[in-house]
Amino acid sequence: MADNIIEVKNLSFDYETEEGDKYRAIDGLSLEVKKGEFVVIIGHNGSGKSTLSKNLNAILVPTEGDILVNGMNTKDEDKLWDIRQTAGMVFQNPDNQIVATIVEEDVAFGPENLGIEPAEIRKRVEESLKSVGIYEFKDRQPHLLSGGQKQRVAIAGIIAMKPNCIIFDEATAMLDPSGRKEVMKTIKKLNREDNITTIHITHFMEEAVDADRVIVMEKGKKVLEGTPREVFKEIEMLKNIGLDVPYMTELSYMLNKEGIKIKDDILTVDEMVEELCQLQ
Amino acid sequence: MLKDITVGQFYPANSPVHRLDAGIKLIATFVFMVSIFLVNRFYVYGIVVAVLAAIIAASKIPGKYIIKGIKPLRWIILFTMIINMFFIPGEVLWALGPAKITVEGIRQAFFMSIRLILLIVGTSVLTLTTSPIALTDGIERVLSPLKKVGFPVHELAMMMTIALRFIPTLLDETDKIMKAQMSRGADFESKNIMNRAKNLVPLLVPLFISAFRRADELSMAMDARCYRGGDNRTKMKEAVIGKPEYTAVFITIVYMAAIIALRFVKVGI
Amino acid sequence: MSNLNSKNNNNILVLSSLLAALIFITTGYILHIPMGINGGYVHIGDAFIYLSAVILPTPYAMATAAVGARLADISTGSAIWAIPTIIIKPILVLFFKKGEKIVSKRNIIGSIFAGIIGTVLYMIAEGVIIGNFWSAFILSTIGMIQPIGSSIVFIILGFAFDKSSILHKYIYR
Amino acid sequence: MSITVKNLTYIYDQGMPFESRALDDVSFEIKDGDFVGLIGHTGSGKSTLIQHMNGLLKPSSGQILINGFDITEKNLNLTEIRKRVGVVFQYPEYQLFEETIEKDIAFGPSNLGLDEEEISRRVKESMKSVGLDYETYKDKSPFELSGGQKRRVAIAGVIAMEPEVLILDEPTAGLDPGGREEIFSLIKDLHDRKNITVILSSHSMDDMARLSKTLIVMNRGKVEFMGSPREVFKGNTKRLKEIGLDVPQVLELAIKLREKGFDIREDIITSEEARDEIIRVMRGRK
Ligand SMILES: Nc1ncnc2c1ncn2[C@@H]1O[C@H](COP(=O)(O)OP(=O)(O)OP(=O)(O)O)[C@@H](O)[C@H]1O
Ligand SMILES: Nc1ncnc2c1ncn2[C@@H]1O[C@H](COP(=O)(O)OP(=O)(O)OP(=O)(O)O)[C@@H](O)[C@H]1O
Ligand SMILES: [Mg+2]
Ligand SMILES: [Mg+2]
Repeated sequence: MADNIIEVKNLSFDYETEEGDKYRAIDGLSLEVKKGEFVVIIGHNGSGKSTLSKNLNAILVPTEGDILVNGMNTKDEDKLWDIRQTAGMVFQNPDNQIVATIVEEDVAFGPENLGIEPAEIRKRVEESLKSVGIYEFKDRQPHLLSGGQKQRVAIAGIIAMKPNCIIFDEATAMLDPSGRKEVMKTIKKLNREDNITTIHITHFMEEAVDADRVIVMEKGKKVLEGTPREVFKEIEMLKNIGLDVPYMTELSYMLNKEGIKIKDDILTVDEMVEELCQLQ
Repeated sequence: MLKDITVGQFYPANSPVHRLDAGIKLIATFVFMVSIFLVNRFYVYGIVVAVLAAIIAASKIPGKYIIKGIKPLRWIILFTMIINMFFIPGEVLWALGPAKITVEGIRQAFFMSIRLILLIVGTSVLTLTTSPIALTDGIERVLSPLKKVGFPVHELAMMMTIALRFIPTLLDETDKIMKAQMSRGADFESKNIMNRAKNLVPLLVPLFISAFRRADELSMAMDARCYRGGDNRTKMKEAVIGKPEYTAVFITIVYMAAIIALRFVKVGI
Repeated sequence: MSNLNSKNNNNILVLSSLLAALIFITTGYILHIPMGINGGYVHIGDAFIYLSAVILPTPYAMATAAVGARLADISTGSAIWAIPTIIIKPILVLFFKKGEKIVSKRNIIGSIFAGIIGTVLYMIAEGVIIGNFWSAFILSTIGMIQPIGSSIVFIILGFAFDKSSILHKYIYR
Repeated sequence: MSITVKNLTYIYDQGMPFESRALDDVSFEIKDGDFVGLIGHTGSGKSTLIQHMNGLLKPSSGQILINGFDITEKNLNLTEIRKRVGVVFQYPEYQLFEETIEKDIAFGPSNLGLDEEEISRRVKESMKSVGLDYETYKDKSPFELSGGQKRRVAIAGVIAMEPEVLILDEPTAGLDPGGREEIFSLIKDLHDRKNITVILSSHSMDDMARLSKTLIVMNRGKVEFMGSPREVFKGNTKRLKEIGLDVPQVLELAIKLREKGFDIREDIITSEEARDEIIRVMRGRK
């Protein structure tokens, strides 16, 4: 299946707790991600999202099952660096993933680790900084940037490694609304224009609206999967597992309950307006 | 504000001394420090001062920054002068009971004070003209021959970089935790020393936990970016050793040769 | 959740760096405890060096001590001490031993020895730099307040560590 | 507890070339028992304002009176302020440090110099307030808990000081939707039950519109709007967007529907209101 960049086959993952017990954080999960796809994963705190993403990047290795990244098995130690280069990761706290004291040097960190020629690194650094829109900050010190800017530095650092796929593990969670918008815009642009496969983990349902596919996790299992419309329709189930739906989906649900017959898979304000206009 | 603490004493300016490769500067400073210990006559200091003054002039650093560098040690300098004056035996100039000031004592007091001041100024020129980041690169390059004997030069440089990167972050964190605990009534300004030491716990335990958590996350981010130590690693910014560096090396060698030669000249005081 | 105990070198390297940053901060800037005598103060940076000694593998702790203290020296206008510092501070690490508890008789005595030996070594360095050993001796005697304060802070923090399960988990063994 | 802020100005690094005026002649009054939402873009001065309210920062000029008691006065005993005003900072779980939950919550009250019995009463009471069973949790390490539970312990640590004003700086940052809802409802419950004056800062317009009785909108160190959420949002959509804020989505919907000729109220701020209005309009038409 050449058009799947990621294949998760029956993955289980156990953490060892301090008492020496095993804690199953992922339980028999299977998943495929196509090249160029934009997948959003939602699930409440502790449902196993981060554990899954660390498995995709070979930071953790499956207890059971297999993961293939571009055909490479994450258990294959020889392929470790290829896998990490193919599937990049951006984490939640922008402060804890920037290594160097100057923006451009941080972006260069990944390519330097790959042993790329200095001239080529320079080229990639400039391209990546431009691509996330922070080229003008290249000589700044990271700690003087805003959260959204720092997070874009982190993204540039990953892009400079030319990955085919990027996993964002709650990369917007610690940002204020404007920072979140900046970062979401960047993520979508990378997906649409540069054709980078995107897996975005988030607690903000609004960020899932534009996804190709939404996956809902609960207790280490995949409990729901489909387009945003298909998934958010399941409002009661989502609420039951401590999740939410976009405001407009909720409103359409409430209206339906009161006997106003409108579509129950509305996601945005504009759709709602259109739907109500038609009904009129 | 804690945030404003700057690491190092870098004075940014565009001067040939600033631009000079940090590794060369580091070695030159070391040579300079050794040279000062070789001086055994007053007039030789004249040469040292002249060289140092020329470098400072070329570096465009305002004089007050140089003087600021001496200030923290002024009491030590003064104290040592007094001890020298009174405790060196020799021809007595002035005596009050057991306390005697001797000619040799005065000579020694001035000689040592000049030496100390020159040492301070010499090292200040390095830290004023070289940013901590450049200094880190310089140290890595100067030490790199030690890699052959298995000394972890790259790891050490990486540690310095990460430490520099996290100093502002941890200061910020300290500030936040301190404020949060003060809101819960903690008193970090207590007059009682024991109390004050105990109050460190509500501040430092969270700070440590935070440092540990950050270390976990950062090292994972580094794993994800394929960091695997110094082997096969390239650098975007390679050191350029050009004409200014060769000139600096030449000057250093000539200077050192002169100082060594003058040590064995038997004229002057 | 630490992956320290699994063979991850990056993690130890990063943790060493962060502890070096903390040594820098506490040596140079924060939490100085003022002491009546001559208006001076005690910094608790050495206590952090001692803690690094019991948290990190010894070679890393030595590097941490050197890096943290050196950065503090070049930032607080004591750059001339940088060379003695990178030699002396790592030696202090060798007086501590990793064990079940941080605050053990062994480490309390270790901290006292570290204080004394550190003072003596700095005294020698000072003697060489300022060119008068008498002066260095007198200055260092007054400076004995410093290691005493560091030992006390080390013991207080060590107790807190010993009681805290989360901190304990990160100690490298 | 009523709060009066008079001409409050605060300048960071005053006199330095890079000084910044974080609060600029801010004046407002908060009535006893109010539930205030504090909103504003990043850097608008929310945190600076909050730190003034419990004496962590001293104003460059101006005054803050809490029930007529001037907390900006010089030489004031800080515990006096801390007894009145409790602050829960962002990510408060990062300030936990004790071995057990009970000890951590007791830290604040014991700094107030209360006796054992009173401390223990307060610990029990505040654990109940945040929905943690005393017997189950008291001897646990706070670090064994989930993110949302840790945050509740941290909040309990402040509540245990029994402040008359409770200030929370973005208390739901980083939590999942369920966790957010839990924290909001416990704050609301506390407010209702004990009639504590609450000031809450948040970036979510929808939550603020739903929860608060009074909104204060900050912009560049000044108060831009103050009033009930309805007053603040109605007709100010454009200005709010200009200063980098959103409006609740349902309000945006109402505005767009009006543009399309719907006769819908334009001061809708909650989903329930939106539902009722839409039903009214749709039924009316039929
Ligand atoms: N290192 C570890 N050791 C033991 N258990 C762990 C470890 N890391 C995570 N867990 C547990 O595994 C489960 C899944 O954790 P994970 O971090 O994957 O969740 P998540 O969905 O990413 O949650 P969040 O939304 O909070 O980020 C949780 O119950 C967590 O407590
Ligand atoms: N310690 C400080 N030193 C100097 N300036 C500061 C400091 N803290 C804040 N400022 C400045 O004061 C202004 C107000 O900051 P404040 O933190 O109060 O904003 P905020 O509204 O809480 O923002 P956020 O939503 O990001 O928390 C900003 O311009 C900020 O840069
Ligand atoms: Mg997670
Ligand atoms: Mg704030």
